[in-house]
Amino acid sequence: MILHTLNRSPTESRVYRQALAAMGPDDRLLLIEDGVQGALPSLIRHFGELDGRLFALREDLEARGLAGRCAAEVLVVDADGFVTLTEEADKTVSWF
Amino acid sequence: MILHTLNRSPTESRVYRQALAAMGPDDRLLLIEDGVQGALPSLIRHFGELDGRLFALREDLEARGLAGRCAAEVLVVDADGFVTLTEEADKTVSWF
Amino acid sequence: MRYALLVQGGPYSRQAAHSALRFGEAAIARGHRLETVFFYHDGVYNAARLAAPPQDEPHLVDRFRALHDNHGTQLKVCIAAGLRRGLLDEREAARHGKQGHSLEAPFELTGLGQLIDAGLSHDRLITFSP
Amino acid sequence: MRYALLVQGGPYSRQAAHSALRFGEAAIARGHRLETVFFYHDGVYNAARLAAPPQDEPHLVDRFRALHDNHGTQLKVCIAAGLRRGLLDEREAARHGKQGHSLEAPFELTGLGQLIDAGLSHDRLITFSP
Amino acid sequence: MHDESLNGEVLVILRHAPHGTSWLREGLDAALVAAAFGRRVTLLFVGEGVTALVAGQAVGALGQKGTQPTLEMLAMYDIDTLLVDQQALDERGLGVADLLLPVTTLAPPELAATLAAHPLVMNF
Amino acid sequence: MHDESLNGEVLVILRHAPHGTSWLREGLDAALVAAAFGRRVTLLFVGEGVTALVAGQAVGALGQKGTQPTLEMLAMYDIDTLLVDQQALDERGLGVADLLLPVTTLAPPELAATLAAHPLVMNF
Repeated sequence: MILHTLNRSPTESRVYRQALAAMGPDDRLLLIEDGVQGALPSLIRHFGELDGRLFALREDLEARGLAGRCAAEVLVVDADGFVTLTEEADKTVSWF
Repeated sequence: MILHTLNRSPTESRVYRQALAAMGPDDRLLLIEDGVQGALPSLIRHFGELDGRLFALREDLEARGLAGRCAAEVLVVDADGFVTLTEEADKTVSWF
Repeated sequence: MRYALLVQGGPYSRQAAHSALRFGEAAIARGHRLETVFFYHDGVYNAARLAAPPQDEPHLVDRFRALHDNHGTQLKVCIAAGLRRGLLDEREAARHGKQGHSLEAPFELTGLGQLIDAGLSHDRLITFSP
Repeated sequence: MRYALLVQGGPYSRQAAHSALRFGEAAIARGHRLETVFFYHDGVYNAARLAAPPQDEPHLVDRFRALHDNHGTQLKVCIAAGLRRGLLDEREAARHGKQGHSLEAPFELTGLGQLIDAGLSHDRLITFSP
Repeated sequence: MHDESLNGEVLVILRHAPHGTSWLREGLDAALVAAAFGRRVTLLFVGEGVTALVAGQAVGALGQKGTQPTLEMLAMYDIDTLLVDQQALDERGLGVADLLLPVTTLAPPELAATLAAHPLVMNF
Repeated sequence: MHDESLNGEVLVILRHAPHGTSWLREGLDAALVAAAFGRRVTLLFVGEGVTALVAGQAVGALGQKGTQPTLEMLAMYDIDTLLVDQQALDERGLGVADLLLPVTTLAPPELAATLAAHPLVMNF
């Protein structure tokens, strides 16, 4: 299982498509930095069927005033949780 | 009349939509750097109805091996032509 | 016409500085006066005096310097953007209690007001971004 | 576990270095060993010794230095990426006939092979890009 | 169609989110300096730039203060023409009630008119 | 489905065009160094990265040599597994006949398998 990180919003960059295309059926995706915009209910559709495998970083949501605006299906983790995700994954790939 | 420059490919970045939305009916768009990818026949549709107002920089096409692959409706200019375009426009706005 | 260029991309990482030099040289060749190149955002890295690119690559610092020496182009680096990124001339280094300096003439640290001024007083301002 | 971080974004312009520091500090807090931070692409700018950010902003160079001083983290800067961008230690400056230096210990210039080695020999390599 | 009161000397277009890059901060710095030099400045928020105005922002990863304090200083600099691309709000499910400051929303055809109406346009 | 011969130790993903940024060059440098250290290296070209392989490239704005000469050196370093995302070619109207070097094209499901098959994945 691979952890993928994404730091761009789907409204600005199409790199999210590359990340999704490279993901295996058990892989996880963590939205960080400007990528947390993708967790908004109006943008979450870009990530298709990642139920239970789509995460967003709490600190980056909070810095942007988006912590209370996240779609319900996104799993919110803090920096400690980010480290845990990297422990659980065989490797981590960064999409930017 | 404003000259707009764009240095991103429409396959990678959605900034081309911002540039198009900000263009007036006489404004011109010049594709430079990685933006010249947009001059490929398969990608030109992203620029809609800019007939006679869509330019691409020859030196950047040549450096990428794309000079002979450009769509017919794109007006190819060299660095001297780029300067001429800035002379003719009231101002130049860079989209990146 | 009187031209100013705004360079916002760092050297080597992005084409912006290359594009700006090519444009500036073409503008001069067409008889324009390239009065100012202003460096902002990562563009300030173009002023790094210690840059040592491989021999077979263009040396951007030397190319900008040639614009100044041959055509009187002023090379202005935003001081706030430069300090954050470690670009200090001797005076600023002393003011911050640091030994050495990373930027030298003909590049000069200047306020952002000079960019606004260049944008409004020159005939054209052309921006090259990363 | 033994962690390595790869930082590819410059300070201030992009969040990458901030994110890497936050992650590294969280990994250490969870009991991991942060053995290496490797700087590549614009990430090499994080090693600029003259960086002088405003007092009310985090000083990234100091934060990286603290990782080295308190946790033994090695701070490795790609030499090829650094030279192009003006990041030279005293030895490289002398070799290139330049006065002064822009990078100093605990940051060290090193070959790209060390990144491949870190990627294969550490338990985890986490990348932070611009 | 285009409101003449929207004309100014300097238009600063802000297209980036807070925290992720320095574009927003450096664009705002340019706007503040232009205003401090006595220029009439208009801000135009498009694309991801509209998220700069979302209320409830906090400090960044390492305690960076972000851009919210700067936005709150705009009135002090007499920068009170804040234009926002309506489509950018819609795309993100945001409304003017979610924003920190009072703004004027623009429909797409007004964007080009705004660029044309300012002698100096700086795009960040 | 996944060809075992595609397994290697280091996978370098190249996603950027030549000239516009240094990502392609710096990614190739990482691949060459890994190969010089005796590692089995696979290159995977996705998105705009496929344009790195287009034949007929030239020097850049100021005489930069570009990445074509580096690509021509790959065989010398025993880097001969060049994978290309078929969709990225299609999107740009390119075919394998337009490319400088012989490549293996991958359909979407094979991308994930390729990442899984390499212990070290570096994304440029």
